[in-house]
Amino acid sequence: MSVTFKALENILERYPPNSEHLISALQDVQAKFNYIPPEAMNAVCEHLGVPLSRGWAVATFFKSFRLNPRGMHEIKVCLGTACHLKGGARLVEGLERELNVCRGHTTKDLSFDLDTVNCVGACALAPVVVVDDHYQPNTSHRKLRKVLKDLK
Amino acid sequence: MAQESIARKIEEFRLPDAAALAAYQASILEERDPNRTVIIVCHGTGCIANGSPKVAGALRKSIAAAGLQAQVIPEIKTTGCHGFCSRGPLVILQPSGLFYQKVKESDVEEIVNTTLVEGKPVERLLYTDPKTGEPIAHDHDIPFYKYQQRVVLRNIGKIDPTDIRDTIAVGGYQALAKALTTMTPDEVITAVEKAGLRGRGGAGFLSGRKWRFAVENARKNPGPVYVVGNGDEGDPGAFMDRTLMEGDPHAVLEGMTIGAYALGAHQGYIYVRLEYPLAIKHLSIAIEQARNLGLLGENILGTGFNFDLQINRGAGAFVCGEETALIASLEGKVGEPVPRPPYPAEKGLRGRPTIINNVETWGNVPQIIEKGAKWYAGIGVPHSTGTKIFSLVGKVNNVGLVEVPMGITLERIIDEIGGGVPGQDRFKAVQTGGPSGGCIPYELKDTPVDFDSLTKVGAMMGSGGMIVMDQRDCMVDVARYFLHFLEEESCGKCLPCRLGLKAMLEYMDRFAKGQGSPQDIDDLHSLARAIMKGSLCALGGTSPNPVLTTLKYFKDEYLAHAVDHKCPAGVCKDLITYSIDPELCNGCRVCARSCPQGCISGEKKKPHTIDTSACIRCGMCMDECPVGAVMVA
Amino acid sequence: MSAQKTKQGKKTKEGKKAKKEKDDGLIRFKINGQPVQAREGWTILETARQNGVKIPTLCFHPAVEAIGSCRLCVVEIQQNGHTRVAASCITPVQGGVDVLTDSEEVQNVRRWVLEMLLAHCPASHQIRELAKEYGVTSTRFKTEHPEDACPRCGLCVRACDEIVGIRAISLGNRGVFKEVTAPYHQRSVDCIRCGTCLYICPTGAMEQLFPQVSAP
Amino acid sequence: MKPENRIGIFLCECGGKIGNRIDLPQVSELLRYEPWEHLGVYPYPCLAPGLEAIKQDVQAKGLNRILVGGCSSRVMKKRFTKALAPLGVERHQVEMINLKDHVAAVHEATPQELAHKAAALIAGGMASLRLLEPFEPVSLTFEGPALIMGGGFSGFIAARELARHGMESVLFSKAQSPERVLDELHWTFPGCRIFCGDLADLLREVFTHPRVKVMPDQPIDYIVGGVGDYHVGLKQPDGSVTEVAGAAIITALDREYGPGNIDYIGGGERVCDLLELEEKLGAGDISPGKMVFWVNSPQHGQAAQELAAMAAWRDSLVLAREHPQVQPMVVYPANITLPLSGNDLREARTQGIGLMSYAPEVHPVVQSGFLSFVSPGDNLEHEVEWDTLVVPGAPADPVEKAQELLRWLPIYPENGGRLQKSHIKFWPDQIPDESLFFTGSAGGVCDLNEVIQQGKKAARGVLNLREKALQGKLVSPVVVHVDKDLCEGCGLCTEICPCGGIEHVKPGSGPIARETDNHLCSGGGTCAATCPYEAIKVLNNSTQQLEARLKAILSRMQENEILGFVCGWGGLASAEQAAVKGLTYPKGIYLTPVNCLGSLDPFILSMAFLNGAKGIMLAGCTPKHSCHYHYGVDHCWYRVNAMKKLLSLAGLERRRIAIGYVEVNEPESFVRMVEANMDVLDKLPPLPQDDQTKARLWAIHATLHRPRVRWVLGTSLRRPTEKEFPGSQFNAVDADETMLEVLREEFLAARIIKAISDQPLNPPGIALTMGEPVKSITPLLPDMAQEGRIKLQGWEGGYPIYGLGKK
Repeated sequence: MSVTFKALENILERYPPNSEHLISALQDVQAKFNYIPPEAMNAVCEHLGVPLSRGWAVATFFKSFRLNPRGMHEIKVCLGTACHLKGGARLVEGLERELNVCRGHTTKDLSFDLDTVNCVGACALAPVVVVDDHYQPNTSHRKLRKVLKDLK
Repeated sequence: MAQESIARKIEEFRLPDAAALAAYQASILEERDPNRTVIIVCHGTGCIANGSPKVAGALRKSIAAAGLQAQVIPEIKTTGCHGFCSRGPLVILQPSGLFYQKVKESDVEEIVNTTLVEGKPVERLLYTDPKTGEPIAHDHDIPFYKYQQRVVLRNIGKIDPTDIRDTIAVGGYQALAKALTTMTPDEVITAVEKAGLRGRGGAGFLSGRKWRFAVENARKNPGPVYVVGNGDEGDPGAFMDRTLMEGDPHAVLEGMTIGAYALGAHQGYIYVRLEYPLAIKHLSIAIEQARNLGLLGENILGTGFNFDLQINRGAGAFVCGEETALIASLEGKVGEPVPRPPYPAEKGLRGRPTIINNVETWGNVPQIIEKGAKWYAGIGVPHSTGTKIFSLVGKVNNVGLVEVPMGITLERIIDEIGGGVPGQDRFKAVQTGGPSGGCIPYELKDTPVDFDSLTKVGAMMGSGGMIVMDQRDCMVDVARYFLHFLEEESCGKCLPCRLGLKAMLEYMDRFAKGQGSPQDIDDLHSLARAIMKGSLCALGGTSPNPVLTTLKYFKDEYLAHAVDHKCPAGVCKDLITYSIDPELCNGCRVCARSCPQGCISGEKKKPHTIDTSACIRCGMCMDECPVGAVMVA
Repeated sequence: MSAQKTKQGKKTKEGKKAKKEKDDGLIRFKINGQPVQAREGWTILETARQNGVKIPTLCFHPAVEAIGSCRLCVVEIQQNGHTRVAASCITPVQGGVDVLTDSEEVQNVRRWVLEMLLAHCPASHQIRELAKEYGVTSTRFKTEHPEDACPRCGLCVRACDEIVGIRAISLGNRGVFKEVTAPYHQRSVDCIRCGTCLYICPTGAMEQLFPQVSAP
Repeated sequence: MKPENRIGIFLCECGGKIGNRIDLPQVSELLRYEPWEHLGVYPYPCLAPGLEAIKQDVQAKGLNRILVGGCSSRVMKKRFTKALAPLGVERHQVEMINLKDHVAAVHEATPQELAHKAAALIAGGMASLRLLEPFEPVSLTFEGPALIMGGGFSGFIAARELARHGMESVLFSKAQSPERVLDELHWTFPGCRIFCGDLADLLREVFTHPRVKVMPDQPIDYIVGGVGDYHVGLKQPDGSVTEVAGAAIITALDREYGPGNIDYIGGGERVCDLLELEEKLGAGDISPGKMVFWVNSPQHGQAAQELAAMAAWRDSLVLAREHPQVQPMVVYPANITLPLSGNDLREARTQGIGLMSYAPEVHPVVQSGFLSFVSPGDNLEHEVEWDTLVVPGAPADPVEKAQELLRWLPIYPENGGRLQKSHIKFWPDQIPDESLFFTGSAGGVCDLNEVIQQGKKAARGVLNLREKALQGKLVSPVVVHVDKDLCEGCGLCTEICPCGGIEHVKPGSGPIARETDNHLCSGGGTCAATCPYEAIKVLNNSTQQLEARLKAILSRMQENEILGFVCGWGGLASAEQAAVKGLTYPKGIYLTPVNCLGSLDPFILSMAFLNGAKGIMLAGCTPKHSCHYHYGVDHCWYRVNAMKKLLSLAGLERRRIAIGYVEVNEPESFVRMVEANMDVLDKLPPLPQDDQTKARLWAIHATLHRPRVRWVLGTSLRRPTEKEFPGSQFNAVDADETMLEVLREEFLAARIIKAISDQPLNPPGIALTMGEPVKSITPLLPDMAQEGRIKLQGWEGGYPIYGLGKK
């Protein structure tokens, strides 16, 4: 559910009002609400004494931050070199068609997030797809379809 | 940053001095029976993904069930990555060193009964040498391990990273004790200088010189000094930092603490990629445990030296591997680099002298202190001393992590350790140094792997990614891939990088489409030079490398694309066609079902055909075909 | 008048200092072969302009801190043998070096940057003028946004921060997607509509952007 | 004692941008006889080498007035002040004349011609600099509690934050216990029952905290004093007034919700609005079955609808938890966004809460037991079944408490009933500190959580003031100064001051001289220009300085050239933008930037004509929308209007003065404005220089110095929100005629005085010099004599002789 002042206070209390903590604080917010709601962004900036424009710049600069509500399940396709050579790119394209959503976005029914990641450092398992923090080693379209079905 | 206390096995006492540390180590070794079997189950990311936790669980169960006599009940240890990821999950029995690979839950019963009860190896789980076809029982005989020299990785795979007692048992923090009690800060720096340690992060700058510089600056204008461990391993296809932080976090902590002592720093930061949750977890645990033992924090080992560490999670920006950008993000700013000079060693975090070293570099420091600069300088070759960890990935049999002395040739790494290229007699090219590194062709297989030689051939050491490519890999596509990667990761501050990468990509796209002309190749050269010279930071300055090296060694492939409109490797979509080999096709219809265009037709049990006019070359059919009947030309 | 008193005090002190500098404070080097003198803390660009040497700039404005992002002001610095290319707006002067403002290397960078700008900021006549001045009249690259005039140099953002102190706008996103916006692409209510960003924008892009970032 | 003037002039070539267009050596030549200590031309004064040179000159020649002839002061001044600060040069001691954008870039003329204009503008700048007055900033004390008024919820959180940081506060609240507060919460924040647990903790902390004093809310009799020292008078039930003192005031005002619009639905018991539902929830009597929340009423705006949808969603959660026998479903318009994430949907699923969006283009239809709406997904009409139908409440105007407070605090209702404090669109360095604290949903529809953040922010602001005070750093520059001897305490300034810079006085305390609160003052200058007794002065931006500047400029202007005033926002910005865009306009207009057109004293205009200006053009921000000083430009409009009337009374053309409006990013409009105005004036002859005209212009000038006239001007503010006109007038024409009457009379009087200023005369003589029939002046003379403006100096041939008293 959207931001509650209590949840926010719990996060903000961890940080002294110092702009250095902007990124960490936003990461905590994201961990809590699984995206960064505008109210939370305002509160964090306010608390740390940084202008909203900077909070926004940081949140859009770094890939890991999400400013829109996240879906129920998160799919991360690794596009590291090893995975690229072993067809990671084709996997993403496949998923884009499957879920009919562009990488970096959430399906309309908020059920899946489709993301790409530069390298999860599991090159031996290439191509890798991480679904809700579970690594799918040496995966393929067929395997993925099954995984998604199980989640639905 | 916020840290809920997740430490386990916290000791309830502090170590008052160095002597106490030695005593503590002795006591730990004391209570351990050297002959007792220890079953090591690799818990590196690779093995975990392949189900090693299940294996460990099953082991515990069936051992309990087997009802062995107390003295032979083995201890089960979950450790960091053994490096041999392609063979995971790995199970190793110590002290014998019996090495089981690709162990499944179902194999556990047999291991317990055959090996533990009867004391015989399970043949089918042993590693078989692809050359001789002989099974090899013990890890140290397996070529993949035999030719490695593990200095930084020495403990990984032997210790439980979440239990500091393991670390101390194998001599952890002895170097710290030695430095704090018997050496002056200056002596420590001198040692690092004498060892000739060079930064493992990429540029390969001499660490000792950097430290000296920082100390001088701090003397000139007194105030705090900071040390930073750079674990923002952004290079795709590289995971040695991750393995180090996950498998032996204390090595990093110890190295940084020694460095802090040498530099007179009291606060340090470890900047870890967000994509490495396990590394973050293990480091947090390690820090907690070290603090509790008085190996970190106030008055370390009773020497009055204070130093504490904090973990910062990266937020997803490759450019933050660049030290000035990393500092910016530590300060909660957008991770944009600022021009150097002034170097961080002069004006870094909060405008104070700051030493940023890659975590692998820090990992080397304790060894240098413990075994001495002379010993360290003896490893490797002059000007590139010590060992380097490489993540050997791509088209190679033994994918995994290897630590080798500097100066070893490419060929030895790939053929002897890596076991060669699957299905082909030789590799086509090796890409080293991450996205801004270069591609080295087979012809240069004898290039010794050290900082200067790699730079000479146009590549670079980088952080140690080593991607092997074979004939099915298109060099134009590879270069394009890296450019695309860099374009996405460019911070966009300076124009040559922000627009230049896009511009280079435009050229590459033309080639990939079979358009473009030889003239374009020359223009690309000049543009690349402009970007190299004009860019603000190293990311931009080195970004043309993949293009330049491929242009240098594989110009014919470029011409094949541009002039003959062919992609020899059969990768570039617009220049290939898929077809089905009627000989091989068994008409299982998998491809037809998978085809998003529905352009594959054919009756059941009869060879299928692809309507190339409708084909979008998504490659689904090829990936899905169970019999490999889909061909690309 | 308290100001007056303190000034008297300062005057003599500073006066002495100034004298001392006259004797030894000068840094001597060459720009395009012409010997020039500068003082500690000056940049190459400032010294060049002081001596009437022309160096093109885009992201530079004296009112805000230089960040050296447009790279149009690059110069080649030769020092005992080896040379490097650096942005003159952020490079402090250095004794004994030879600075070339129009060498082969410099022109190469400048031309390419201008050519790429032509493709990405086609709507800016200021940029077209500048490019023409350096012999770049056409571009080999795709133009995706014909109405775009913004080189993302961030002058407006720095002005809103350093001069005005409101920080209503910022450079959002990164890399090729970098953009000048107010948070959440909404028109900022913090904006005081002082027009500083309009005034300082080197390409006229702010004219289009202003209505998008500022709420009346 | 005033430091002697030592002016240094630094002319900028701007690498040719100025140097090639204006003949700078000639400018120096033209300024030869002006009293400067230093004058030099520099390639780039703003770059390190230039600044260094300036510093050396300042030190070598002890300069204490710096005039830079370069580019925009808005953008570049900081650069110079920052560099010169170490030498003890203050901000106001640096003046910039924008040669680049007001001369070099915008005119097609020879460098020599432009040199004349440049010299004139610089001479003006020098004249103004010469009248600088040094002043010492006043440091404020900041003791006593913060007064939290208005009863908005943000007040509680503000009080808590203050208390936690060791600062006392007095909180005025209707409800005297946490329970009562929560009971009434849904009237201002529907759908927040779900937070009651947390809120109760919060409120308990506030009500029991030793540093928070909760007082019953009473009608406000007065609020006087200023930042650091406020006094609030509260009407007690027994009629007496008790006073509470505090260092700061936090105004927490929330918008209330009225009963939703359900009449057109009918349905009796089964249909209710959110407020009723929440009361039922409180009472616990919820009828089982399908409960449909229908987010309707688009007329309240998207924000209100989003809030209602959130409320519905939250109440559904409460229902799902506490009343499982109810199946809630929220039906909301598709054009609003619900900030729900995947987790929320998961929860909704598990709790059995329905979420449906309807296409807003087709208004849903209620049937008995069903609600039919068009789904944006398939454009098909769907039906949902309901046993209870819930619609949102209707946002009402801010609580009546607001009206009380607005009278005393610089908070203004915008169109749409939204309240807003002043100080919204200023440069941060125009105001010493943020010291106006206004929070709550009355400032704009928003969620409870947001209001809570506002409360925290306000508290942080107050704490910041206290912190500064403790370090002795809470100082306000003396911006506005009221001359106690001249002030008659009429209070007009307080009335019209937009930013609270001039303090209120207690009701019934009679005409006492006003105090200024320079911490709130934004230096708009409207007050000074309005004061009937000319008792107010804006330091270092005084009308006297402006007068001197204009005289200097006018003396160097040719007879066919005109004066232009641009306000520091829309006018100046668009004028300078014209230069940036490379537009050009005739060089005959001499622009003088002023903070706000509202700061232009009426007699500045007359003075200009008196000194030979052919015409005047004023460019300011668009009224209503964008005047940064609320009504500054409206004040100016009235002065221009008066000037026109007087001109025609004097037999001169009204169109010699014109006002126009332009936005910050409309350079083209500005240029059009100038060109049009120049065309008009080109058709007019220069002002006649005969004595008759001179005398009349003098009279106009004198008229505008008359308190009576200035009072009428001051009160005749054309306020967009006001239906009424000054005095007992009931229409515009009436009002205008009264003003005309006053002007005619005073103008005549002024001319009489002028006529006898040289030697005493009898009525026919006076009439003769004035060129008026005797009977037109005779009624006036006795009254003027009575007032003592003229003296009866004896009789001659049956005629009274009037003079100015000197024999």
